[in-house]
Formats: sequence, structure tokens, C-alpha cells
Amino acid sequence: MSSPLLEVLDLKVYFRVRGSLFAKVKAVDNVSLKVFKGETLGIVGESGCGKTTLGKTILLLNKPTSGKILFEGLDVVKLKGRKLLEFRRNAQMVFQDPHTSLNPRMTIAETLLEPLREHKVQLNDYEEYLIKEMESVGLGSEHLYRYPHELSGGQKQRVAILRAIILRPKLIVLDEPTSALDVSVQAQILELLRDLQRNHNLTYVFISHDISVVKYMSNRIAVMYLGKIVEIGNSQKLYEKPLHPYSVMLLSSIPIPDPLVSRSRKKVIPQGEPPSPINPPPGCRFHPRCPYTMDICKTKEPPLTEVEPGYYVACWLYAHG
Amino acid sequence: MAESLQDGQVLKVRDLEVKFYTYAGVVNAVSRISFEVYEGEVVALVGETGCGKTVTTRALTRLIEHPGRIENGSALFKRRNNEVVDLLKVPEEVIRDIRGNEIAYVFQDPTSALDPLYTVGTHIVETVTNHRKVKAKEVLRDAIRLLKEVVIPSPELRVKNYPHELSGGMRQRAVIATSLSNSPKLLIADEPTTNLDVTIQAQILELLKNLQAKYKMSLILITHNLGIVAEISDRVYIMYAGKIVEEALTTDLYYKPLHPYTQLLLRSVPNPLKRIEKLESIPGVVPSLINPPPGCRFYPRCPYATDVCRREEPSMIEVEPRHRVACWLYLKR
Amino acid sequence: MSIVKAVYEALVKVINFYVLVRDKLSPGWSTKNSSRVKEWKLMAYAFSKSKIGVLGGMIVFVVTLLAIIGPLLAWEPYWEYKVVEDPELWYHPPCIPPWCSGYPLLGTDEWGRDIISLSFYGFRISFVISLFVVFLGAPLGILLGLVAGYKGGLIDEVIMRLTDIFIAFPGLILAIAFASVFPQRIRAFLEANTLLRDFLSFIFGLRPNEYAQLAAILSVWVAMVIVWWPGYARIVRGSVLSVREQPFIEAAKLVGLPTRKILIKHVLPNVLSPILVMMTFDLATATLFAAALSFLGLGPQEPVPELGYLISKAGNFFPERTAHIVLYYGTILLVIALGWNLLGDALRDVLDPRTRRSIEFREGG
Amino acid sequence: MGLTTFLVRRAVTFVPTLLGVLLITYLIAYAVPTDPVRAWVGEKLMNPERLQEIREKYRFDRPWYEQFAFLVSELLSGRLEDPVRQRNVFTELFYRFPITVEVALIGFIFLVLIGIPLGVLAAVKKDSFIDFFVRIFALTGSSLPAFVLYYFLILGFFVYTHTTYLAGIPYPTQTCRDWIGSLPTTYPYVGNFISAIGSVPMFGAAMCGEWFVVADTFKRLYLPGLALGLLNGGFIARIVRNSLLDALGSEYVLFAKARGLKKLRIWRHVLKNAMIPVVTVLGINFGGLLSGAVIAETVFNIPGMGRYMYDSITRLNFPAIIAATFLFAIIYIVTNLVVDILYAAIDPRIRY
Repeated sequence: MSSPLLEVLDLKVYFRVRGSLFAKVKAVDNVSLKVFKGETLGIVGESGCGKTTLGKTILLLNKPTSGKILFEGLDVVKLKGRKLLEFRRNAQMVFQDPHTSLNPRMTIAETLLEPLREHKVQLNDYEEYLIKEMESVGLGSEHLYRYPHELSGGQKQRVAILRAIILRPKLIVLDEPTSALDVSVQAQILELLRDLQRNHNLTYVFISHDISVVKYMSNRIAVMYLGKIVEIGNSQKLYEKPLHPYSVMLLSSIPIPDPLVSRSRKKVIPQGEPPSPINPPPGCRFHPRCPYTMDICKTKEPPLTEVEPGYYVACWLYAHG
Repeated sequence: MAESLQDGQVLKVRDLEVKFYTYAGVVNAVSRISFEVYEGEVVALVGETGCGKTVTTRALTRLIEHPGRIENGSALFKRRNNEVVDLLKVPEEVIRDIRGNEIAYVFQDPTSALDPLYTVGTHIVETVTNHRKVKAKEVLRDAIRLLKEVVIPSPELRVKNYPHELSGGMRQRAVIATSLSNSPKLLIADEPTTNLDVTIQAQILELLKNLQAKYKMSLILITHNLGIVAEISDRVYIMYAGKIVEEALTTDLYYKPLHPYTQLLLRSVPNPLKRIEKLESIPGVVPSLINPPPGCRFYPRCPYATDVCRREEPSMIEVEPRHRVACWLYLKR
Repeated sequence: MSIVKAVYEALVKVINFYVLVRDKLSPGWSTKNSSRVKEWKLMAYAFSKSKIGVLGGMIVFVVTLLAIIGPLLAWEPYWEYKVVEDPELWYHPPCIPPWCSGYPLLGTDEWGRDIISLSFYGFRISFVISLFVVFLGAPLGILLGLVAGYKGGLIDEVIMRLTDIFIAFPGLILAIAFASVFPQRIRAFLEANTLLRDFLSFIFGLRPNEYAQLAAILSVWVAMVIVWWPGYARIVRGSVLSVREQPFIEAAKLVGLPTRKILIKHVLPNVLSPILVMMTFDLATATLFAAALSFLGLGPQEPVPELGYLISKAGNFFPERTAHIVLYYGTILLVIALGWNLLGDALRDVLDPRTRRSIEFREGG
Repeated sequence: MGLTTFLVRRAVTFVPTLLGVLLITYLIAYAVPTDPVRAWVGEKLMNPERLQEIREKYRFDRPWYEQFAFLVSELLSGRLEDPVRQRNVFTELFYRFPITVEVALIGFIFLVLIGIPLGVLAAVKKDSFIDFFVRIFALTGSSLPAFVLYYFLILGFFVYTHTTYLAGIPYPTQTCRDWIGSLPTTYPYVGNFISAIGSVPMFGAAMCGEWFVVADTFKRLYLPGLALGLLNGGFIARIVRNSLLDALGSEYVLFAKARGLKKLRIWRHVLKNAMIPVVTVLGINFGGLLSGAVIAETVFNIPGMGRYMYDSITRLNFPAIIAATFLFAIIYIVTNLVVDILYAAIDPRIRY
């Protein structure tokens, strides 16, 4: 882990609220993070916390309101034409729902050929190449000329993963790649992703609400709450000793598949529900649900402070300001 | 089959069979399954998508719609007045009276379970007035009390809210309040937290646990999440492709799983508290229920499959006290 | 159920022939598209199972055939007024052989023309005009709807306002207004372009020197195209809005496809099925709409045998002398429209993947 | 947002639509290659001075946009003059418009009476003979040329059985009209509105209690209404059927059953939900009925708007055309507004 492959600086993504002139959803608000070569950065948070928006914005599927996205040191936000195409080749995504992420009117071969053609990859025999690639994600060549509806959910997700890696990108954003699949299939896909990462030296941004899965997959984890990163650092440490009260609450909410442990452990039953991102609370956004709220939390936003080398928390309990 | 329930049993299902006569063919959604529920216990029904767990519970009060049909079986249920009836055979009038009154449901998706055109209050009020003769005013007071019970803040205002004015978690609380409005003996919660966030899920599970104890009702919890099962259930039934393959007390199941499917399933879920090098995965796919394989339905994916598994269906046997499994590995020995 | 089988086999033959040709042109095509061909055969099967669809398909086939060869079959030129020689022919009643002979079977119109022979010309005119309207109006609307739905923002707003304005008019009245404005201009245009004039009169089965009437037909056609597109624009926009949010569109963006390619390769194919069904239904509506405009006197005049116009003339002596004429021409219009409507109703099912999937499961292949 | 804000906002979006409608109408008229003024004056009265006078009056000597602005301002101030009949266009329109609306309304009632029960029946007996019949009925209805159906309805109802009239529109008696005319003085503000309603053939008579006139008028107008109902009833029935089936298959209905609700109670949920799409389609259809009235008025010889517009178009009388399209566009907009308000009344999710 030397230089960051991707660096996000003060990223803001605001959406206009339909039917209102002024109200804005602050989906991502002042987020900065680094992703290092070869690692997996997990992003966890509840629905509406902006994790998917963040992932899509990194790949320029959303237009950032302000901020920088540096990919290998180059700001990609304003890229156009050839340069943009070059970035597209290097950064790809796998979506949550394999049933809707493949065009139902195109055969698997057509779907997979599209990136090769668009990026003018010269090959002697496309068919042979595709068959080899299909095998690398555990799909037989007989699926090549089929339609997506003829494949199972797990197989479709394999195709979606293959489409993402077929141009040998450096970065892949995985947006809840297993949450639409059954548990038994989930394990297959997770293992496949880990194999591919090893073989192709890929860097992952793994977005999920399922903390067990994120923990299994990631080196570092970022916890998001209402458009902000509240804690980011080594996954093992974060899991063993979360610092931010929200991370504590989140972790203790996960049901543990071990009856004796899950019944004996100390639990913090979360209070309240996340407020609307249109009108986030002032100060620390978590303060209305936080058991340790102090006066300063209600007025001033806590900065993301480094408590240990490479480990950051945004909470007044750990900041001195 | 004698018309009797053992002590403490609320529900005893025998040989339940449900088929769907679709355009595509006959789907054997549920094939001759048997299970029982005791008073005041939490039973989990676990399985993957399409294994028939939802159909099973809906069949109990005959909520199976066209083109589905209950083909066979019995479901003895002890009513509030201690009368034992077979839910699958009683007249339509009686079953209607049992639904929502003695057996209540909580569906997976609270958004579509509530009629968007009626307020939360109306849902509760009509559920009560359809079963009991009570004054509307009293019911409304009751509704507010119920909303308070499911921890909805400012219930006096919330009764007048329409479903879309509530958040997902609040909607599920409202559904639970509606289902509890007649203090049922048996509550069937069908993946009640699947569409909710983890923190809300934890709240809802806690709520269900507390209410179950308070109302002294039995709870059938349908889920595919083994974490939730470990968290709140007393006993577990594992379903695979329309059949029950294993039945055990929760702790037995987690520490001494017998059926290969259960074993693999448990090893394919990442446990965040443990260091796992590699997740186990179950190869292959769930078989089609239109023409299920003749032998054990798990046979094509099973690492221990032998010839007999392909030919003949294993029957349930009790391997240890209160631990039953349907697998040839144990039948042979 | 031999009809089912016959229809299915005929359709499969057509498909196989197409596959054969494509395979000759580019070897390996059939293996690469086996799933597609299977899908087509499944559609053919689903279609052949629908009684309504088969009936509609047969009607459409016969109507198309009559529209193509009708003017050649007609045994009397529509421009010969026989009543000049024989006054008896003025609205002669039907003449059915055992009781009467020497006169046309279903009688004559006020110019003494055999109404059956005359109707063969009518088939052609109605058919061609409805085809023209739908195949011009629909693409226009589809294009505008695609752009509006995909681009959003100001472009969307402008296009949808315009659509709103056109929908706010009662369609028939707007068409009347347009149809009354265009003829003179189109007529001048046709006078200048003799080649186009000859070609169009050939298509409509008219004489080239009838270009004044041709101009009237064309103005009805232009008027209809102008009122036709907004419906498509709205529907396409609606479907595009939902397709636009699908992850596979985002995946296509990530591949780096330009907007034009995304619209053509990813968006359009996924909104096309309902459009095809709507077009089929609209062929019926357009036939009736064109006839209605002619009925009001906005289409061609003498001697062009447009069905709507023929009915409106017969209406002057209704019901004493002309009930059967109105009935005959009315039935022709009904049959043409019914054919398309039945076909459309069946296509709606056939093009719905869910129906196909379930058939696939049941028939096991 | 309250209802008022909603109405104001809707009104603002309607202005461009209305102006667009007027502009397009005007441009169509403007595109006519012949001189409209000659067509207005007619052969007998043609002389250069008079032509010049009319040209100046309608700003024909100015650029097109000034002509348009003149027409619009005259129209909005209610002063626009019909150059052919040489009197205010609204005099004629206010006589004819109510008749067309009444034909459309009667058609609408038939539509609802035929469409909704058939649709409910088809949904309840899904895949039965009735369901198939409704399907065929809908397809045949949309395949029938309207004017041919009208001819044969006349044949059946007038020529053979004489259960309808075919000439003129009966009006309330003079005493009745005088009485309505005297109302505005009694009710100073609502009076104008009442007298406008009073001139609507059936309402006026109904206000005075002249039921025989009401009956006569109905006898005159029901046939075109019935025809419109027959042509579109099947289509409506299909919509009703599909939206009912959608509601019946929904999760909240299942949950209602799971709560043990009585049949009647469940149907209340189903019907209310199924109404939403039906209201939209009925709203769109009402606009279609007005348009379809043109042909009906031609065949049934009814002195309504459609025939008037048709005559005006052929005589290039575009002040009259513009006024008439203006009214039609307003009706369209009002229908839309009514649909929106009905929506909000049924569906709590819609809060302007």
C-alpha cells in the first residue's frame, strides 16, 4: 500500500428535490478518502447514507457538486473524449441487482463484446477470447450466446463481474454485489471476487450494508452516516474496537450466526431512525441518536481526526477543538 | 391421524402439501411437510428464496390464492376457547374469524401490506371491528395504545397518518400493531426485517421478542438470515426445495448441524467475530419445483451423495432427542 | 387444433428461411443467435396459440393482399360514369342472380359504378394512408420521446410542452384545420414534381391526372401525421424514464458509449414492444380516422373511391336507396380495423416476455 | 402546499399551453394561401372599400405577430367579432357550446354505465365467457367506423321505431327563459353564472321545472350519447377490469384477508384503489368525446360546436376558429384539473 490509486477530496454531491426550488438532498457532503492500490476499501452504512451515490460519483455516473476525484493523481471530474474513455477503461462497477444490470435484449456475448469494441481492443478471435474469459469466472461456454433470462441470478452476476473486468481495469466499485442473491450463492460470488482480485491485482471499493460481508472482504472500512464519513480505518481494528458511537451501534445491531455468542454479548439497541438528508441536524449529524451527546455536538460539526496512524474518527469524544 | 394435540402444543401440521397449477406447469411448492408449534415459543422457518416457507405459513389459514391449491394434510390448532380445529377443514366463516384474530401475520414488505389510501388508524380499527363488537371510540383509544406499545413516537398523531407519511421502520411497527390488535395466540412473521436497515432490524427484532413475551403468544419467524435465527428463535426448521430437512433446538442446530445442507449453509455465512480464511459455498442451483428430482432434493448439490439418495427420498428420523433430520447418512446407521 | 399447428409451422418455415439466408451471408450467424431464433419460434408458437391473433393475422393478410392487387382486380375503371349511358344504373339496388340479372351483384352508386369493383380501389387507398401515417408519425414521436426522456431538463420541458399543446386540441378538429390548409400547397408541389406525382398515384392506385385528388389525400395524410406523433412521444418518454434508471444503462455509460449509441442499442430495444403493439392498434385507428376526415368532406372528391367519402355520399340517400352501400363499405372499414386490432391484442401477449417464459416452461423447450 | 397554491401553479403552467394552442391555430389559418377576407365578405357584398375596412380592422396590413396579438387581446376581452356573421363570436359559441358539452356528457354517462359494470363483471369472472365477450366488445368498438354506426342507429331508432327526434333542439319556454334572465338581478354575483347555465338546453328547463322539455331534449340527444358509449364502453371496461385485477392481486388485499376482514370491507379497499387509473382514462376520454362529437353532430344534424368549427374552417373564418379552439383547450385543461383534484381526493399520497 504505497501511493493512493484513488483520492477523493471534499466531495459534495447534492441533488435537487423534485417539486421544490431550494431544497437539496445532501447525498454526499464533504467526503475525503484514499483508496490504495491492491486493497479493498469497504463502505458501510444504512440506506440513504450516500454510499451508493459516493460509489457512482467516483465513476462519474453522477456529477459532483464540488470537490476533486483524483485517479492516479489526475482529476477526472472534467475529463472529456479520449481521456474520459481511458478513465472508463480503468474504473468499472458491479451493480447490486444482476437481473437489471444486464440488457435483457442482448446476448451475453453481445454484452461482453461491447466494451471490447468500444475501446477498440484488437483480438484475433473474439469468440475464443470470450470463452476463456467466461471460464475464468466459472461460466461454461454454452452460456455465451444465451440471453440473461436464461441464466440464474448467480450466473448473471458472474457475467456482470466479467463485463467489469474484461478491460482489465485497476479499480472496481462493487455496489452490494451479493445482496440480491441467496446466501449459498453469495459465498460463491464473494470467493470469486477475492480470486479475481488476487489474479488481476484489482483494487476494490466494496459498498454494502451487510457489515459481516464487508468485514470479510475489506482491508479498511469507512462508515458513512447521512452523507458523511464518521469513521475510517483498518477493518480488524474497527470491528474489534469501534470508536464512533454510530459504529458501535451499527456493529451491535448485526445478528451474529452463533446463538450462544449473540445472546450473551452486550448490546446497544439503536435508538431512533436516521433523519432526512434534506434537512440534516446541525452540528454532528448523529447527535439526536447518540447516547453521549454533549453541547458541542449540537452546534459544531466534528472534524475527521486521526486517532492512530491511518485511523480517523469524526466525533467530539476523540477530537479536541 | 388422531385429532389431538399434545400438551402445550398450539399448532400441529401434518403432511401439508401445496401445489400451484401455473401456466408453466404444476409447481410442488410444499411437499408433505410436518411441524408443530408450542405455546409461547419462537420457531424459525429457515430457507432460501423459493423453498416454500412463505407458502407453508400462508396455507395455515388458507390464504393460498389461485392458481395454488392445498392438496393434502391437516393443521390442528388450539383456539382461544381450547377447542381444537383442523384449520384446513373448518368452514370459511371460522377460518375468517381465526385470521387476524387468533393467527395474525406480519408480512415482509410493510409498504405494500398497508393500503396506501387508508390511515394507520383505520387499519387497526377495521381489524378489531371485523372480529369483535366494540365502540369505535374505544377501538381508537386501543389503536393509540397499540401504537405506543410498538414504540411509535406521538401515537395520537400517528394514528391519523397515511402509510406513505411514515418511514419504513415505522410502517413495519404499524403493521405489527395492526396484527397484534386482537392479541393473537400465534403470530407469523414473514421476513419482517428483510427490507429494513440493520439498526432498524435490531429494533424490530427486539420489539418482537418483547411483545412475544408480553402477549405470551407463539411466534413463527420466517427468515433466510441465520444471524436472526440465532438471535431470537428457540427451535428451527430448515427447509429446502419444498421440504423440511432438519429440525432442532437452535443451539443444537448451530453446534451440531446434521444435514449436509445445513452444514454447508452455516459455513457459507461470514461470521464477523471469527477470522475466516475462506467461505464454503454450495455448488449448483436449487432444483426446479415443477419436476423435482425423485430422491433427496439436495442430492445434486450434496458432497456426500450416494446412489440411494438419487433413488429414494429419505424420511425424517430422530437422531438425538428433539433433533430430527431427513438424510440417508443417518438412516443407514 | 390443426390451425394452430399449420400457423406455427408456416411461421417456423419463414423463420428458418431467414436464418438460412443470414447464415449464408455471414457463416456462424445461426449458432451465435440460436437463443434469438429460439425466442422467435417461441413467439410464433405463442401467437399461433391465440385464436384472436390468428384471426387478426388472417384478416390482415387478406386485406394486405387485396390492397396490393385490388386495383388490378377491379373490373370497372372508377372514372367511368356508366349512368350516362343507362339511367337505370343510378343507385341500382342489389341484384342477386336467381331473382335478377344483368346488373352488379351489390348494386351501383350514383354514377352507376359497381360498388364491389369500386371498393377494391378503396382498400388500397385506406391501407396505404394508414400505413403512411403510422410509419411516419410513430418514428417522429419515438424520436422526440427518446430525446425528451433521456436528456431531461430544458429539452424535455420544451418537447413535452409542445406535446401538451398538440394533445390539448381535439385531434379531429386539428386535423380538419390542417387538412383544409394543405391541399393547395401540395397540389402546387405535385404539379412541379411529375415524377413524384406519378409514383404516388401508382401507389394509391389512381390515375396520374387525378393529382388534385391526390393532393387532398396527401393533405389528410400530412394532417394526420401532425396530430399522430404526440401520443408516441408521451408513451416513449414515459418508458424511457423508467428504463433510464436501470443499471444496465449505467453500465453502458461506464463502458463509455456515447449517448446516441446508448439510445439506439440499449434504450430503444427495451421500449419497443409496447410501441409495436400501439402501432398495430393505430393502424386501425388511422384507417378509421382517415375515413372520418373524408366523410366530413376533407379528403379526395370525385371520382376517387375513398371509402369514407363513398359513405358520406351514400348518406345523402340513407336509408331508402343506400343502406346496403353504407353497410358494405362500413363493413370493409370494420374488417380492416378489426384485423389490426385483433392482431394488436394478440401481439401484446406475444411480445410480453412473461407469457413466453411460461409457455417455454410448460412445453419444455 | 394548499389547494389554492396548487391551482395557481397549475394555472401558470396552463398559460403557455393555451397560448401555444392559439398560436398554432393562428399559424394554420395564416398559412392558407388564399385571401381570407374575400372568403369572409362573399361575392355579393364585395367592394374595395369594404375589403379595405375589414383588412384594417383585423390588422391585415400589419406583421403577423401584431395580427395575432390583436386577435388574442380581442378574444380575451370578449370583444372578438365574427367577420362572417358580423357579430360577437361568443354569441354563437354560447349557443352552440352547451349543446356539444351536453352530447359529450350524455355520452360520458353512457360510457360509465356500460364500461364500469362490464369491467367489474369481467374482473370477477376472469377468463370466463363474459371476460372474452368484453374483450371482443372492446375490440369491435374500437374497430367500428363511428359514422356507419350512427347511420344504423338512426335507421333503428328513428326510421323504424321513432324513439328519437332528429330536428332542432327544444328550448325552455319563453316564460322560463325570462325568469332565468331575471335571476341575475336577484343574485348579483352568482347571477351571471346561473343565467349562463340556464341557457344550457336541459339545465335551463330543469331549473324552471319544465320536465317535458328536458325529456324532449334528452330524446333528441341520447342517441349520439349511446353511440359514443357503445364505441368506447368496451375499452373502458377493459381498463376497469385490469385495474381491478391489479388491486385484487396486491399485497394489501392479501394482508386484509390475513387480518380476517369481511368480504365487503375488502372490496372497499379494492374498489377505491382501482378507481385511480380509471379516473385518468375517463378524463382523457371526455376530451375524446368532444372531438368525436364533430362527426356525431354532422350525422345527427345537431347544431353544436363541431359542425360550427367545421363550417368556420372551410370558410377560413379564423376569428371564429380561434375562439372555438380556445374554448376546447379550456375544456381540456379543466378536465385535466378535475382529474387532478379527483386524484387528490382519492389518493392521500398526492398532496399538490
